[in-house]
Amino acid sequence: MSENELTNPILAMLFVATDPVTLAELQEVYPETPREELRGIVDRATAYFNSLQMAVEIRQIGGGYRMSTRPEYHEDIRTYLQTKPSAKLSLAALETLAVIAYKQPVTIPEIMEIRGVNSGSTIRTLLEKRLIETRGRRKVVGRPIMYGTTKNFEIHFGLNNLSELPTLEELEEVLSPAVD
Amino acid sequence: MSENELTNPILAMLFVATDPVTLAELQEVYPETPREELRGIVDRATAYFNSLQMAVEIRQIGGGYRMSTRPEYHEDIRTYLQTKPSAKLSLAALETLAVIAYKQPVTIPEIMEIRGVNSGSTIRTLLEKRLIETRGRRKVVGRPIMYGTTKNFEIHFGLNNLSELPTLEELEEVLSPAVD
Amino acid sequence: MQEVANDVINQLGVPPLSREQNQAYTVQLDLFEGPLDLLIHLIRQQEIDIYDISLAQITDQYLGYLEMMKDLSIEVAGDFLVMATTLIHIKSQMLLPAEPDSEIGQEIEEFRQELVKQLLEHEKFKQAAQMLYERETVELSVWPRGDNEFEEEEKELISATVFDLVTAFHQMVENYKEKIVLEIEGEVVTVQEKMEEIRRLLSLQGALLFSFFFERGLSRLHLVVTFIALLELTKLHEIKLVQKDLFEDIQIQSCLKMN
Repeated sequence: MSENELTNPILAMLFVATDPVTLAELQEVYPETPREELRGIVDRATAYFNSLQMAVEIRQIGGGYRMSTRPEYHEDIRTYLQTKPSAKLSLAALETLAVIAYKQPVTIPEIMEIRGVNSGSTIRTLLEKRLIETRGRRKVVGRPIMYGTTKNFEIHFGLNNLSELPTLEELEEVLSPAVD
Repeated sequence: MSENELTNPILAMLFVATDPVTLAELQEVYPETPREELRGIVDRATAYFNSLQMAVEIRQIGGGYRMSTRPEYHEDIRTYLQTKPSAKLSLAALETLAVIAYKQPVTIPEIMEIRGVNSGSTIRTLLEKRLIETRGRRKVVGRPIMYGTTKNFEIHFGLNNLSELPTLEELEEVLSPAVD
Repeated sequence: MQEVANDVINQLGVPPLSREQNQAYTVQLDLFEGPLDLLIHLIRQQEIDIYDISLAQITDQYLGYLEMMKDLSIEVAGDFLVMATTLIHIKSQMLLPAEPDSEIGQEIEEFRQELVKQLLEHEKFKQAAQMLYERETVELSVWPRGDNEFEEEEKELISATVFDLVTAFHQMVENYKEKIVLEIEGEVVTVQEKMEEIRRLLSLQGALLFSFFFERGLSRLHLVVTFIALLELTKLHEIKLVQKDLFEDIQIQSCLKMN
């Protein structure tokens, strides 16, 4: 295509942008090109792009131009986005998990002592994700429940067994402040 | 266009996705369609889309399909996004990464032997950038941790999979003849 | 791929990685990542075939280079010195009067071949690094789509790796160590004093969270005393402990009428 040499770079910007791209923004990128000419280029690029009848269209919205998927594909897209496994953990969950992995079997008060904050709700999240499991009770006052990591934890972190978990001493040189 | 009714929804997914879309993910969205048929549809959609010579192209990368802007527009996009060129890896990091990529799974002492220098702090950088990951332990004295490259490594270097890396022998032929 | 890379690199005006650009009289230490780099540089400078290197000659040049760095007050990294020691050792062996095919002679030849092998292997990986550099240059000029319109509001989430796990633990252990240091000069507390403190706090706030006592970096002694004090107050029906849900923080509520 490229009736104009700016057409493709502008379309590339529309693709990359998360918010609608305004003429003012384009003007900043191309200060040499008169505003009205720029408007003409974007409008023709939009018309050409939309004439291809693709999965994506350009619409003028919020004072700018935005590329977005056509509404008819939204259901498929939603299904796709749901297939993405939510293997993600919050920092709090990661910290709690780290304490459990290295100190297991460990009780909530013990985790709290190391983390310095209450870890109750993250314990629940980790149990739900089957990254940890209960391991009986500690024979101390209150008989608190002990927790340990699961087989699923090993799979999640690509470990064959727990002994593959790096020790702190081992990663000391790796973890010490970077020199370069 | 739409030679197939799935072509447009799939292109819409590629547009929305920030990570490469794998066939396995598409299979989850369209469980009824045989895998090979799905592959054919994506491949044809890719070929058609790329034949339009637009600002954006579809590439196979990191084991999936991904839409990204063509390299020739990088300067305009950078101006628009107001970003500086991203920090590149240091020479030390690239060398360490090269050893890991070709010798994986590999331990720090083994990397040191090839590079002739201590690589601890570059290992940390590479771990932080998620270009490498731990891979269990070598069954030798000291049980050192082994490292290997990640999916993100493939994406960072534009590879669809590790087998796309030229062999070391090939590199010798391509790059070494009579250094200027 | 190679041509594409070169095209983009030319177009971007990116200088190729090269450590051969330095003039003989300029010393740029950071040009040499390690002893193997320096050796290769010296061999290239001599325009000798790597297979034909003379250990005596290369040792002299290598040591000469380190000497020059020293004169320029440039700190020489340990890795360079280890290689220097090895080379000196081998060279001293060569200076010993020995029969032509003695064991020492064989040992020296073996070392030479081993060194050549190591240098060649090292060179391959330098080229692999160059290849990765070119690929990275291309990929850094390409943009995938940014955040998409369907993005869930899941801030602060990270997809964790073993490295994240170790780092998190390491960080906590460091923090914990600092906390312990603060406790060394701890004073003696009695259960009675703790009960008073809890009563006072409750009269001010009505209710307290159990975790409150653990978040302040108190010593183990303090925690044990606090715990006993809480049990004592419960027994006296001055307070009750409420947990709304499993794993939720325990609330300490006053049973005394507020006035």
